[in-house]
Amino acid sequence: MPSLNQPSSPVSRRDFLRSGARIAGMTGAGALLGLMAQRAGAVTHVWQIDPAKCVRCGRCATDCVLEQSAVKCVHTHAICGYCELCTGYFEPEPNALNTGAENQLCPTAAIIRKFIEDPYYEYVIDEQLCIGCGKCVEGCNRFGNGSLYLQVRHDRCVNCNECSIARVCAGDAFRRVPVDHPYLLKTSH
Amino acid sequence: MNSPAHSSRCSRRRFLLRGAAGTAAAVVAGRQRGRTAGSGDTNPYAYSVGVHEKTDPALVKYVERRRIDLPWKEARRLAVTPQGNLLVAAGQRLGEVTPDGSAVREVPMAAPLRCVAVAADGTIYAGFRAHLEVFEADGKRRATWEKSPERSWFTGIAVTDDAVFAADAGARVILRHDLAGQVTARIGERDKDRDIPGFVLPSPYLDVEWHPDGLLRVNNPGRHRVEFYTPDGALEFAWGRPTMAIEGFSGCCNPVNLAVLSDGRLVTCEKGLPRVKVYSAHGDFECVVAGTEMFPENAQAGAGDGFGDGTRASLDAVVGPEDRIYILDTVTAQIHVMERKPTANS
Amino acid sequence: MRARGLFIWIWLLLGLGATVFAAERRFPPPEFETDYVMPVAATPEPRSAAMQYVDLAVLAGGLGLATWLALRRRSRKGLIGLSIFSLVYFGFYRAGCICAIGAPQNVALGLFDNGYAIPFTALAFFILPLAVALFAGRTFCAAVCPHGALQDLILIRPVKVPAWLEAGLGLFPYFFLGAGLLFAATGATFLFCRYDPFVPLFRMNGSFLMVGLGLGLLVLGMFVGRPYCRFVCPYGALLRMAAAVSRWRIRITPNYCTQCRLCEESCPYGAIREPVNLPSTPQALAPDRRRMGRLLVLLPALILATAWLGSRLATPFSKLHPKVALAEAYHAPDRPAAPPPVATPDSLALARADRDPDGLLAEAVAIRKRFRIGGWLFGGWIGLVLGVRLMALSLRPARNDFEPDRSACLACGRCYTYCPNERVRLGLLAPEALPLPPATLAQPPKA
Amino acid sequence: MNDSSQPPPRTPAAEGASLADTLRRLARVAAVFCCLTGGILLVQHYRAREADPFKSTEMAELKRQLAAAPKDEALKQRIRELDLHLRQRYFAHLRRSQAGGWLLLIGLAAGVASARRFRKLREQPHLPAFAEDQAERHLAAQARSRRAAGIMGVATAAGLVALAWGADTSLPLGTAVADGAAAVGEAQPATPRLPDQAAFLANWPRFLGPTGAAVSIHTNLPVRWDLESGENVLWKAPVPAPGFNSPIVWGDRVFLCGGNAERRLVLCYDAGTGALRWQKEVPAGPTVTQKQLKELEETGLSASSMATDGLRVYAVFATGDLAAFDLDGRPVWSKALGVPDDPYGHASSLVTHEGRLLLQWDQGYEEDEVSKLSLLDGATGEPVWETPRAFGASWTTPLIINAAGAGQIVTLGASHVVAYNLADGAERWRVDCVGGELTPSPIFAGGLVLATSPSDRVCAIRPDATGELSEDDLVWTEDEEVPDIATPVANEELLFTLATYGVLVCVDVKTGEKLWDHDLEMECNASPAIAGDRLYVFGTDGQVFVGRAAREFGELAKFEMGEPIHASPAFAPGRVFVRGESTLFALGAGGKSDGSGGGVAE
Repeated sequence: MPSLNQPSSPVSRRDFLRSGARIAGMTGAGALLGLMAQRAGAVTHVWQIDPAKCVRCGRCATDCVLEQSAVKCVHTHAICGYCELCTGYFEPEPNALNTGAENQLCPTAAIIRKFIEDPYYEYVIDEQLCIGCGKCVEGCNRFGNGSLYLQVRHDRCVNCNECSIARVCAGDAFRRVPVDHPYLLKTSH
Repeated sequence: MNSPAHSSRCSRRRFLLRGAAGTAAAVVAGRQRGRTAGSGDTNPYAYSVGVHEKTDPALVKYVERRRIDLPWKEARRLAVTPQGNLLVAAGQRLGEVTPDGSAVREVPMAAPLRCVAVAADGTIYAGFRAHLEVFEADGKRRATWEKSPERSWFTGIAVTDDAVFAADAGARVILRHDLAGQVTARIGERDKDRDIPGFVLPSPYLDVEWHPDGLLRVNNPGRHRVEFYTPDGALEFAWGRPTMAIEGFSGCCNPVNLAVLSDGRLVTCEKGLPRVKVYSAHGDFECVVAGTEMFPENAQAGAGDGFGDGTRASLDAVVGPEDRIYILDTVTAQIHVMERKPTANS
Repeated sequence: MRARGLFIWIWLLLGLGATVFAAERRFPPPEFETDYVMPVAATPEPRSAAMQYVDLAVLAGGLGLATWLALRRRSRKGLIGLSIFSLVYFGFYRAGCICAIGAPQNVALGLFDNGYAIPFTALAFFILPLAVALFAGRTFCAAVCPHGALQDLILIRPVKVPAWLEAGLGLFPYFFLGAGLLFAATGATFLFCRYDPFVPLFRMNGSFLMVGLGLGLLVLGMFVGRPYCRFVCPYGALLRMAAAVSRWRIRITPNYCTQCRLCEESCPYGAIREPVNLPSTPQALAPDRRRMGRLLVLLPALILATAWLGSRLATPFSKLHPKVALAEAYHAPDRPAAPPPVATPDSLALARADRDPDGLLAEAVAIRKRFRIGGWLFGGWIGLVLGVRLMALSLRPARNDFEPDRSACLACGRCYTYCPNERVRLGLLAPEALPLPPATLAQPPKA
Repeated sequence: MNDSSQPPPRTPAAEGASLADTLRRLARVAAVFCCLTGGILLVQHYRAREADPFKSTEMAELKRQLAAAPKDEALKQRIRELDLHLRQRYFAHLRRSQAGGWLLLIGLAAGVASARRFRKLREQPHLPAFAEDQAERHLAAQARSRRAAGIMGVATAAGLVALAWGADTSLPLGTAVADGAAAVGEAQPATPRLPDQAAFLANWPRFLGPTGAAVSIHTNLPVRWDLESGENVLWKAPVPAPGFNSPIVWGDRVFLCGGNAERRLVLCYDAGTGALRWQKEVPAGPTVTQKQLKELEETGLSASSMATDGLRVYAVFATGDLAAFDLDGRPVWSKALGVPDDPYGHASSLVTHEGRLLLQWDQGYEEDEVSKLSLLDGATGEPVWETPRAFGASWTTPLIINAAGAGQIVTLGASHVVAYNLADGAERWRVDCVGGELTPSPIFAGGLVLATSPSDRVCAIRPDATGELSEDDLVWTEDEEVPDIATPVANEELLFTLATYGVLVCVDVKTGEKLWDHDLEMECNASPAIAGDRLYVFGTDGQVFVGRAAREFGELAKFEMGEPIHASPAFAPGRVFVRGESTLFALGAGGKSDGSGGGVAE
């Protein structure tokens, strides 16, 4: 918009400066993009708990941004002992080895106990009820084989940029894993 | 900015007033938060067996005399040589230490060693996952016994003058071998006719001990008891009950290992609540050798950080000369040397 | 931050390692006599990786549409519609993650932590709105950002924020940006995400404090236009800088300014600037020039002083890093000698620290050192921002028309209909009703 | 001033007004609805906080009751019902807050939409006023803005300054380390931990062993040894400083001290090899004169045995010089207490308790009021407390016991047995039952304090009363062949007293009944010691008697060592340490040096 009446146009001078800055900005953004593109991952990452580092501090139940934590207990049956007296299922000194509420460890009764054959019992997690508190995990890990452990369930997790549980995890057990291998499951070998 | 100064000032005042009100509301909300917060520093879901981690000092009749730091990783089991030295099954080696704790030697093995026993003549019987090997006292291999066809998982050996008893946790049986390695009897298998309920083993801890009174002692962790068998496999009697209280066996599957004192009394090792206790041969709780306080790391370790096969935190005990009890803590790889407290009325 | 580095390698190791290291299998479960079939742990899949391309496409499409609607179509209604869509998609459906406001942190962490591979979506969310702002102004803020859309839609009765207050508070986003980048680059925490007031509302969940803050901002936002965007948003600070040099811009009038001043109160965000005449004599500019000169001389000193101040912040700032916080707690003089009878999260963390206190201390020291270096940069940035803002406030702009400030304009399009020329364009007013264009303009620009 | 792509409404005014009213009403209703919903959610939030189903005290109480009455079926039923109720409430709460959130959202949307619409209807077109002097106002506005920006900058800087200088760090590092210099590994280790009770019992940390009753837990000790043939003699080491004090043992180290007028030494020997690990001189305090030193040399400068708490060793000499060293011989602190007024030279030995040092500093005569009992901080030597004692000089060692639920310090003084609180040094109880030149120390066995009145009687006192006790409160007394120098020894069952003229008497600890006596036919100053079921006795002419610590007399061995012995032995696993007049002997099975004894639990 050259002005005919004025000998020098501050507007055009400013426009020139602007263009320079814009080009500089674009160059900078381009350089950054080039630099980062080399490092950028083709896959996104999701949060997961390394069961070997989990210390069962209970913060998974209390610190998730979701009302009901995205962390749930999972059970690898292949390393379960199928104990009649399961320390992940029963209170430390159970009154009797039955499914009465007074004997159960789980605060939401999310573990289902089923008789298979003498002397073996199967334990299954009901994820609708599980709040991820890790109480059973500690019981199983302390005395048993550690077949119960906590994992982030990705059908629930909203994958925050910075996981609010990871920030306070007492065991520093959270890490980002590639989205195509989203679980750190215990296996039988 | 073009509005008259009056109106601008007026709106500014209004703005400031509203801003102040908003700030006050935020402060009140913050205060409220401050009052109700503070539950974050405890774990409302803590699993606690704390009361059982403390042992009544009056029950502890042993005192720790020495603690040996083993130079080897993955120490699993102990045995005592006729000279009174200690053999340690540690990873892929067999180590020997003096009772003072100085390492004498180590013999490399082809596979992780899971159990070891020494005969009176010094012959060493070593158990691997699915087979047994026999070594001379100097560590030279004498024989490799045939690989067991079953899904074997050897976890304990006891030796007599004419037989070798091997506890196979995988097959849930005690195999009696002659000295040439032939299986001559199967003991403890589930058998309704002989009233043998069978071993319940959620994890590979099956130990067998022999005593000159002629009975084999075998732990049955899933049933929380110790069973006594004749060498022919007849179940003579059994005792033990599940409870975290000191007189019973804690957790899902204890005791994990056994040792026998010279008069036939039994030393039992537990995991989870790591503790070592002495029972009379008939199951009367006598005293505590070492309470959970002595093994804090072991108590915390649980099933974490496995030896590659998922086992990790357990205790093993052997009885040495003068009925001294050596306790191996598999987590710290230390041997605790325990001696009876000197009291006149004991 | 965490040794999340190399997780690809960890995966490789886990994959191969299954045969190399963990050759031993675990003790097998019992053999069942009945025909019991062992269940296998279910592994619900995360949101499909392909969906991130959808996010990206929505972002790109939204940006293009918003730019078109604001600059070409000049449609406030269209922008409202797009705002609602963005609010629903990026806000309530994507629950605020992924989000351009948080993306600079990912970039900073990716730049300084070799172990962190930044997801390309985060990179795109960082770059795209910025690139658009370089050319077309803050159209991202107008209708694509869910935070902006929410606040824009909630505005009922705007109160004018005095220009001086806006100038003062408007510095905060720059400071916040500097701090957030510092904390992200050192791997301490993602400050923008942590103190994001609206994401808890999108998720309908969150800490009491943050939900309260979000609701408070919403109520405030009914009367003060976009309080978060103007006085907090760190990504807004970046966009502000980009938009300052943008190629195209929002114009109130589609044709020429009649100097009717009908639009002067129309912007709820205080972005409209009135015409300023150059003083008649060059002498009148002298005080401005002197001040400018003084500021130019003072600027390096100011930057140095604040940079030094920034470097002194390493100790308090580094405590936000979990590792340093743990080391601090471990070495605290009042650390309880014995763990409590029932383990607490803190006692468990301290027990972890106890396993390798020297390693932890070394890490904490290294992190603090990074904070010291970063603190110099952060402090210098604060001084720079302050100095440049003071200088900018000393410049005397030459403006003939009522026009929106390039940086402050959020491209919401509210001012359009106030312009009689726009009404002419829309056919609501006869062209004859307008005064002629000012004589200074030879040719009115085309719309 | 609102968003409108439409011109202001062209509808008739009345119609517009009625629509505006409706909208206003709608907005108000929505606002009230939102406030209500929000309020309910808030209340719910707090109620859920307070009545967290997983922290129900009612449930905890019921479970406690069940533990007490494990067979109570009704109780079980109540627990189950409560459990179901709590969990139902919890999940109902989850559903309610979710629904509440949506309701709030919908209400908010409706309210905002109608309020916006209402504002638009009510909007008055902006009528710009005529304004003059744009430039002037612009300049003023810019000046205000500059000020505001400046204030913002200053406020930010002030906040950052407060943050920077208000923060402190507990990381153990100097600025140099923080600046990135290496040497992180050299960070000061945390304070070393005091050894636990087991380690204390496994060692010989003071005169007469960990319990003060001269009882060792070690059993694998030799019955006899022969200095001529070297049988069961592990090593011999010369002791360059004379003294009547007895050796102490910690881990692989043996400590003793000694001295003459010229110098006083603290010596540390390797328990495995006998090598002198270190020796340190304790110089005389500034007030000690040569004349005093000469006089003290006559009676003995070093009769007090050392003590250790596992971190430091402590020694005191008759010169009144008290010194602390760490186990490697580095001086920790020292104190010059001044030469005590004591006709025979100071002889009370030191005692430690959980890192603290107990010092019985009796001297002069009753009326001098110069005696005191102090508990010192082992790390600094600063007194934790001090209690004056109205007694003259005595030569017994205090005893720390845990009885009647409290730590007590039992001492002898003049004619009394006096006990103090370990916690604060306040006197707890006393009984007038002893007398003479008090030399044998009190011991504690079978729940009884056994105090020896030299050549008079042994008194048994149950230490659970307070105040002044009478003769009637003595559980028993025994007055046959009572020693005047050697402290008796006792295990839980049997007490052995050893008279200076060599008569050994065995007494039942519970009843005081004498079980047997036996004349060993030797002169004895050293207190005997029990290890397992054996009793070790040493004579002043180097005789050794090893007998059974049993209800019947039994001799296991009797032989000569050839060097006068005045000190009580010390024990370690497999080893007996005996201090002769000028030699320290280590005696153990085999006589071969089987390695340094490392690895004792700490």
